[in-house]
Amino acid sequence: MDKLLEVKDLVVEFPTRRGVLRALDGVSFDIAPGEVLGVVGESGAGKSLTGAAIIGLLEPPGRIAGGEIRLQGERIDHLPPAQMRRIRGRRIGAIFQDPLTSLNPLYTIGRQLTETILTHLDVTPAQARQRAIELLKDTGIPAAEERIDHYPHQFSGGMRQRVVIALALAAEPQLVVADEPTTALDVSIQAQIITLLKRICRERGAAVMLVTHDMGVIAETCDRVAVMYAGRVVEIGPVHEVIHRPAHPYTAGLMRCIPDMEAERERLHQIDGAMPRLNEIPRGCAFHPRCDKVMLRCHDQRPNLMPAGATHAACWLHEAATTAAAEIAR
Amino acid sequence: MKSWWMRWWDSDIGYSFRTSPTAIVAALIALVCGLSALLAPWVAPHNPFDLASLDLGSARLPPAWYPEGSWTYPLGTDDQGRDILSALIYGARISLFVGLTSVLLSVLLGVTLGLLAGFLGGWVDALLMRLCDIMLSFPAILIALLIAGIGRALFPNAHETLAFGVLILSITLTGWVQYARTVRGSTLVERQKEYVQAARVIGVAPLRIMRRHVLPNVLGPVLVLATIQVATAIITEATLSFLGVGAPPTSPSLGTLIRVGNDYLFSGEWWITIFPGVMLVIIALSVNLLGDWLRDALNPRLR
Amino acid sequence: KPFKWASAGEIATWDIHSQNNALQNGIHAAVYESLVYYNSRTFKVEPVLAASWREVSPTQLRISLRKGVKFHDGTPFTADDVVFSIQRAMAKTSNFAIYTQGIDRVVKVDDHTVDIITKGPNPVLLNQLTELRMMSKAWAEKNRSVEPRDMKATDETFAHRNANGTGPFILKQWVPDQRMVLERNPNHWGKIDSNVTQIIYTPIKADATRMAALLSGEVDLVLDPTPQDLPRLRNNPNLKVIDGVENRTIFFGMDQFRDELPGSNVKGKNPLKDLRVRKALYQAIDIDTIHRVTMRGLSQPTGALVAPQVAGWNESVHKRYPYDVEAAKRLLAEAGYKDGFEVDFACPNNRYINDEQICQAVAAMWAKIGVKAKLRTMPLVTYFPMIQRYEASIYMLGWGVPTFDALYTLQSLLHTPGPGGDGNYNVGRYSNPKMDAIIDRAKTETDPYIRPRLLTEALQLQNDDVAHIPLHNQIIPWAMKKNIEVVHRADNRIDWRVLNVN
Amino acid sequence: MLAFVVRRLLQAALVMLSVAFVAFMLFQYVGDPVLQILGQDATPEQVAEVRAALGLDQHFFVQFAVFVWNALHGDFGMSIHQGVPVARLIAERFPATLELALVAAALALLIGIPMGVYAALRRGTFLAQVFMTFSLLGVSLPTFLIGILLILVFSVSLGWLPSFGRGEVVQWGWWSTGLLTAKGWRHLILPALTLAIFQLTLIMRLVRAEMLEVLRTDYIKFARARGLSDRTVHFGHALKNTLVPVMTITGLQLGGLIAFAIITETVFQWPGMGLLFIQAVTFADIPVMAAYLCLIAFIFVVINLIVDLLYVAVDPRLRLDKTSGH
Amino acid sequence: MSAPVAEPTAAPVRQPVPAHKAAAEPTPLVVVQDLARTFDVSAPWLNRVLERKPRQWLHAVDGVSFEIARGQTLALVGESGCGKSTVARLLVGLYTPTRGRFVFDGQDAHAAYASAQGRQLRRRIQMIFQDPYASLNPRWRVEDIVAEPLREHDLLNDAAALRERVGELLRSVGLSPHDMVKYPHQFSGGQRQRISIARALATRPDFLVCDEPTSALDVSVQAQVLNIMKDLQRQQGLTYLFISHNLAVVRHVSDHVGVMYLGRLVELADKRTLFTQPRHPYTRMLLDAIPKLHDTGRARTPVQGEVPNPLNPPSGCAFHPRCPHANARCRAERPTLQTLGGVRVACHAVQEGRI
Ligand code: HEM
Ligand SMILES: Nc1ncnc2c1ncn2[C@@H]1O[C@H](COP(=O)(O)OP(=O)(O)OP(=O)(O)O)[C@@H](O)[C@H]1O
Ligand SMILES: Nc1ncnc2c1ncn2[C@@H]1O[C@H](COP(=O)(O)OP(=O)(O)OP(=O)(O)O)[C@@H](O)[C@H]1O
Ligand SMILES: [Mg+2]
Ligand SMILES: [Mg+2]
Repeated sequence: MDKLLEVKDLVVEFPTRRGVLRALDGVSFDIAPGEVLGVVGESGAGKSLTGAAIIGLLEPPGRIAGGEIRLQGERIDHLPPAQMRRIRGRRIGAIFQDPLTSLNPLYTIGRQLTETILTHLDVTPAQARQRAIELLKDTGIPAAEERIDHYPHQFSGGMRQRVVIALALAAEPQLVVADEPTTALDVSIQAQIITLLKRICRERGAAVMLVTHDMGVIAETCDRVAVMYAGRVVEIGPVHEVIHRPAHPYTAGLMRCIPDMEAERERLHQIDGAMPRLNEIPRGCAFHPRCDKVMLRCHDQRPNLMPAGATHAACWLHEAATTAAAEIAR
Repeated sequence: MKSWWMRWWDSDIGYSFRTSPTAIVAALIALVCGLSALLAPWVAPHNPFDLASLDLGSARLPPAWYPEGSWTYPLGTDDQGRDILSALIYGARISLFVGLTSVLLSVLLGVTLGLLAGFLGGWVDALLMRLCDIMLSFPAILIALLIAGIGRALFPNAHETLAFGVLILSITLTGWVQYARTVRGSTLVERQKEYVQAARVIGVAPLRIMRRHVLPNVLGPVLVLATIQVATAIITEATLSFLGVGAPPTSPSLGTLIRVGNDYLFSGEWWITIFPGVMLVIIALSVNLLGDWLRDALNPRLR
Repeated sequence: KPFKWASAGEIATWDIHSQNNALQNGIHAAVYESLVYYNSRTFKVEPVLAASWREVSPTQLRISLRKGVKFHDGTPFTADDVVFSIQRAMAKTSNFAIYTQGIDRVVKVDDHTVDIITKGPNPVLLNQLTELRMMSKAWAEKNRSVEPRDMKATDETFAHRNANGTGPFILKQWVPDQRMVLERNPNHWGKIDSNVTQIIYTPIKADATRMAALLSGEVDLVLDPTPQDLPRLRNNPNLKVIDGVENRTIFFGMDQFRDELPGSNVKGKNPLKDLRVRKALYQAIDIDTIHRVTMRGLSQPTGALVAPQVAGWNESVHKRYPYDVEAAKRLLAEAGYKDGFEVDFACPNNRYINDEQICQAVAAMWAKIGVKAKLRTMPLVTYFPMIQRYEASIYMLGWGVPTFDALYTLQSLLHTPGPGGDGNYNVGRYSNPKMDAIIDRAKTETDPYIRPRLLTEALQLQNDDVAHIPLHNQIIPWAMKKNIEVVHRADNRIDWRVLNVN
Repeated sequence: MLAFVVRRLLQAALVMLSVAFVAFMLFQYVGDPVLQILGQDATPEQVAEVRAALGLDQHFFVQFAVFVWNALHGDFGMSIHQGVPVARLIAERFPATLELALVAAALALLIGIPMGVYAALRRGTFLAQVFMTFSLLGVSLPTFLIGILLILVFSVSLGWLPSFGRGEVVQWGWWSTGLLTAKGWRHLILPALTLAIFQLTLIMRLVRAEMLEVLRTDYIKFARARGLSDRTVHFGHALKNTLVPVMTITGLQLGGLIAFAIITETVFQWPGMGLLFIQAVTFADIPVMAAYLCLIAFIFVVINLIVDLLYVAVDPRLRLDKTSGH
Repeated sequence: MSAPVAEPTAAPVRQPVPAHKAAAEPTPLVVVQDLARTFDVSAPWLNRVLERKPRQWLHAVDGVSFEIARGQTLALVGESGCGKSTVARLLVGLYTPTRGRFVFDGQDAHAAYASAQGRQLRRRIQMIFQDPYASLNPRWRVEDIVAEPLREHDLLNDAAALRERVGELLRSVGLSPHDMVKYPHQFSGGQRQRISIARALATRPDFLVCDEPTSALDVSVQAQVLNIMKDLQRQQGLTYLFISHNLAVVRHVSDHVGVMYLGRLVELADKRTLFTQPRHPYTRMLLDAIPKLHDTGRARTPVQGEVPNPLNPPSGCAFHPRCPHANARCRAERPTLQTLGGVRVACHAVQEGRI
């Protein structure tokens, strides 16, 4: 399987008054063409930062301090701004969380669409407009010819989010980074959006990195899932495996936290404690203070991703398997 | 015990202060100006307001480093034989008093009215904003003349005691409008926020919500405006003094010194012009830089 | 050649009988002429539109008019125009009452002769006539400008913006606050010793800008340079400064009426009513230092209330009481104010040369004898109404004498306030029956021998009483380019007939 | 839209009425016009007569009512000092002031906005700091000092530009313009610059502050994510979104420029309304002052109206017609 | 689980139970009768006159009735903009109702809010706001935020006692008393939400209105918050009105569920019935739209059609344009809420037995 996107040992840092904050600490994963990778994890784990780093839009003073990002084998993490701009929008599209604020309120959606198309594709303005209308139709906006000249505030939230998707897809990117595209929407609109996103990926063969809190969405949409905790990927693997046979204790905890539609419990399972603040991440495994399977070595040795059943997990519980596998390989 | 000072020093604002050289330098300058103005009788080499000590014969002496200059008058003397350095210190004292008091008063007035307008809305808002429109149409000078006129009608024999009152009042009356407008704008935004509604649900009385919740959150721009106003107020004070409603010319304020110095631009006696101007620019600059810094420091998104 | 000049003021109107303002009158004189005018060099009255005059009786003056004079629009100048113009100046809405005071009527004798009938003997009639300029009757009637101003009118008079005189220059353009262009009148009746073809006047209000305009060569002459810039101007090789004594005397007045001064710490009595106190204040003023430092030499210290050009002046009234701090202190102590007192002190700050600075300096000098003068200064707009409400205890005033006769000063400043202009600027309300008697006599005394003695006597009485404290006569500097040739006149106006640009 | 305009005009009338009222009260204290007309030696009888002729002997409210009534007919009376209809005086002076104010505002905008954008985009760089600090000089130096220093440098020392007046003007109906001649422009530069410096500071700082806010919004981030060029993002998207507050302040300031250009006009002998007003104050010319203040109030109201209409042009969210959507 | 008042009859809705009967037949703590709130969204007067536009009213909440027994939780669900938050705000007195009443513990709440007893009532009714960022004053310390209601209601004035009580409150929501001196921005989203819960609990209220308290939180933090809320309910007998989009959460916390559509309740049932046997077509669609964790990759059926414009609601049943079962009656006649087999539902089709 060819890799569309490869992220290896990505480190993102924020220099602040009390020293350098390491917000991402060696994040590695990859996405194949046409694949949907879900990213989940606790708030502040670094999901959005990963997405921002990939499209090269880290906000200063944040900076990539190590590792590499490759798009179709080509390194894009330290490209000069002009070249990066040609990748953004053209080869990597992005969708942000809030449809209400992602569109410039002062311009018609048509203008925002054609502007994007004209930036990246070699077409005439008339063709761009035509394409914009088609995109809107594709994303299921009724009466696209008419609505293209409307302003964002004249659309409902769900429609706006569809416009944002149309914008992200305008230049047919190979990869779409979708950062919580449905969090602000209610279930019925959420369902529409997810359906749309999936359909478009299927039809166009684009890969998607989908960040969300909603496990239900992950479950129905993704091929693989990456679980992040305190700036690291702690588990990554096929969606079914991760949900039903989580290998990392954090993932397991997370899955149990989900209120279940079928079973009823008096009390939800919860992971006690809170994720450490970035400036006080403990030595060893960052999760060890909250982990119910904590071992001695977890206190001062930091595990890397290692194969754990059908997934990979960063947990010493699976070391035995790793060594075993390594031995077999040898 | 950890004093508030230590807490401040350790807080984010304190930190941003410590790491901003401009803020430190500006604060130092402001401190020096403020202290020397406050302690003028002990700091200044002469008392320029003591008329009996003035000697017209030694008027317009150049600064000490000129051959004709003398170290008795380090920065030279003005047209009345006043020591410029002392005049600057004493003048700054008046100007800072008038400037700061009137800015303070207009902030008080403007913020109060702005809060009321924004928070109560409706006809209170409409009325206050129209009042602002009306005030905007009047130059401070006219307001000052009006107040001076009324003051004279009410207290026919109280020139001197009235002077500062009239000055401060008229600068205040023309100054409050911008605070009112700015605060009203922010208040309109702020009162929609959930924390204000949360306070209402708790049962906090509206006036208290305004004071304790809304007010601290709209003060940022007010601060910046106020720092700029200090310089403007000093200049306005000079203009008003010229119109005879301000401080007497025998005890010149910084603004008056600048205005008088204006006459000596071409005459070669540059020190009479330049030093007061430089003094004002230094004061204004330091106060403004502090204001700038404070605005950035108070904005959590810029931290 | 064009001549460009500037000063701070702007004229209000081109209507020559509307408002009495020195600058305006001086400018009007280029376009409109009067029957007689002062000679700029000798300052004697000389004929202009009048060819000659003769006193028919003490109350009747017969004037024969110059023949062959034409207005700018071509109409000839006749006795009708004289009658019309003087009557116009006597109108209620005219501000020229002081120049028509005493005139009863004007009678046309023939086309080129008029009689001026006065209410009584009028010793200053000719002086008055210098400021009454002649306007064409036909033109005024045609253009509905018969009255200098109509209070009920809803539009300006034609004469406000247009001019039609007999003078050496013609009004070409006047944009208020911007520029005024006068052009040489090719058909002027007389011979004029001037090579100026065009006069361009710009009012420049800001002192520094006016100086800058001169320094940068944008104007040829500035009528009112700031005194502190004069040394610099004098050193400039392209510029020169000429000056002359103006017949305006600056003095301090004192409230001698109230029984207690407002704002003073002396209760129950008015120290200024005491001659010794007034004299102490006088002697505490170091006028020479003021002359040297504050005025930079541009003043003529005097003990008299009028300038040397004025009838009634002589050396003895000119002599000041000496500057003597010790004597002043002694006088104060004698009067019972050993430790001095507090007193209100008001000055204008934009009326006289260095007015505010003089007052500050004097306040400092008085402080040395213990008198704490609480100085307040204000612009003339508020200053004059204020002192006229008798609100000031000590005030500064300057009094010029357009008639060159001391009566003008005496009546306004020293007579007990009363009707008919008596004491109208005696705002300290000094009152001395003896003084009143002398002044009343001088009003009608025409005897060339007695009259000056009366005037001098009154001036001497003022000095003895220290009714006012004279300071100095102003010396007026004009700054101009080296190539300008003008005659400096004591009334601070340019004589257009003798102006040359080389 | 019509209703909006009508409402604003009604408010305008109210504001102007109040201004006129306050102005009238004020004039009781400025000086006595009768003395100005009659000179200082007038007899009490003369004074009384003129007072009556001018209607000054009537009750304050009667005078005010008469003034308002006449003003409604476009008649602001005659200048006491000059004997000219006030409306004409103001019409003569208005073009000069308006041109000065507009050029100053244009300068302030054309220089201030780019500087503000730069200071925001390159926050913390040396040049941005220099902009921020030097702009403060513009606030702390009194206007007259700035004006005179400019004259000193450009007129006296360098001799490049004239120091006073308006130069050549071209009459165009009742409008006189200095913008059509080179000379007119040369005369305009220094006063416009003097007037602009303060505004420039204000606009620059305001644009910077707003830009910093806008640059953090999602739609800017999203615009970048779409790969738009920096220029499009900064000037097309970000700057336009800063315009609403900038317009408010600029509008108010323009009103201020027109109203209170007094000092600049005095320094440069610019024959505008400021000079007229100063003169009116000097001569206690009540009708001129009253008309002037009403005009200023009117200008403020009109500018506010225009600004509000511009808001709508810039920001579609403010358009009143809610045709579609929810 | 049996709720004493969970089987409502039509009677108490129409006629409130008089207070004196309460002893015999326990009255629900919260009784909401025909509550409605209309917003005037018309253009200003002059515009209407000049442009001949009519007045426009937005019926944000249009006659909602329900009751909640002491110690129970009623959840409200429904599309964005259907009026859930408006109901919440009506209950806590941020809005006054245009119609109907809210009887709290036998007392007319809105009459009380307006009177002097309002303070007492405010002490007993508190609200948790949706946005943990926005509902805390950014310039106040946590200590002051949590103490504010205590000070305001003069419950405690002594500084030491206040501190003690605030610490206790923070502990009760799983925060450390040491956090008192921090500012809101120094906390995580979940922690902030706990602060606002602590504030809401400070006055020991009887009734808590929670407007989407967990929608900004990730699952693990959400679990923590929900657990705290449940614990508190158990310990203190709190009554909740719980608003959420997340049906899984609703199912976890609630005893009864009301489904709202365009300002009206379309179905009100106890939780189990509603989730197993949804009656109203909108409820069914809503449940179908929930993403299921366990069948990965399965496509959901989103609710069809567009959200109607509340300014111009459809005639008859507001849901009819999107309803597969709509007929002529649905288009013409607005269905009322009627009790059918223990479930209250407003649908002609259900009432007629068509579905
Ligand atoms: C003396 C005249 C004034 C000066 C020197 C001045 C200066 C400033 C400055 C420096 C800022 C902040 C921009 C920045 O920090 O980058 C500002 C903001 C502002 N000013 Fe003024 N201003 C003046 C008059 C006014 C007036 C008359 C009004 C309104 C009536 C006004 C309303 C505002 C508003 C609304 C803001 C925005 C506040 C914000 O960004 O939070 N200002 N002004
Ligand atoms: N400008 C910044 N300065 C310092 N730290 C930052 C900055 N921006 C982000 N961080 C930190 O980086 C970490 C990762 O943030 P990120 O936004 O990627 O979280 P997330 O996983 O997307 O969380 P959420 O689910 O809440 O969106 C957080 O702990 C945050 O505090
Ligand atoms: N103050 C108000 N003025 C005018 N209309 C309002 C006001 N508050 C709410 N509305 C309208 O009332 C309707 C209901 O709003 P409400 O906030 O109660 O919805 P909601 O169900 O809470 O939605 P969400 O799930 O998005 O929070 C919406 O159409 C809204 O636009
Ligand atoms: Mg995120
Ligand atoms: Mg809501």
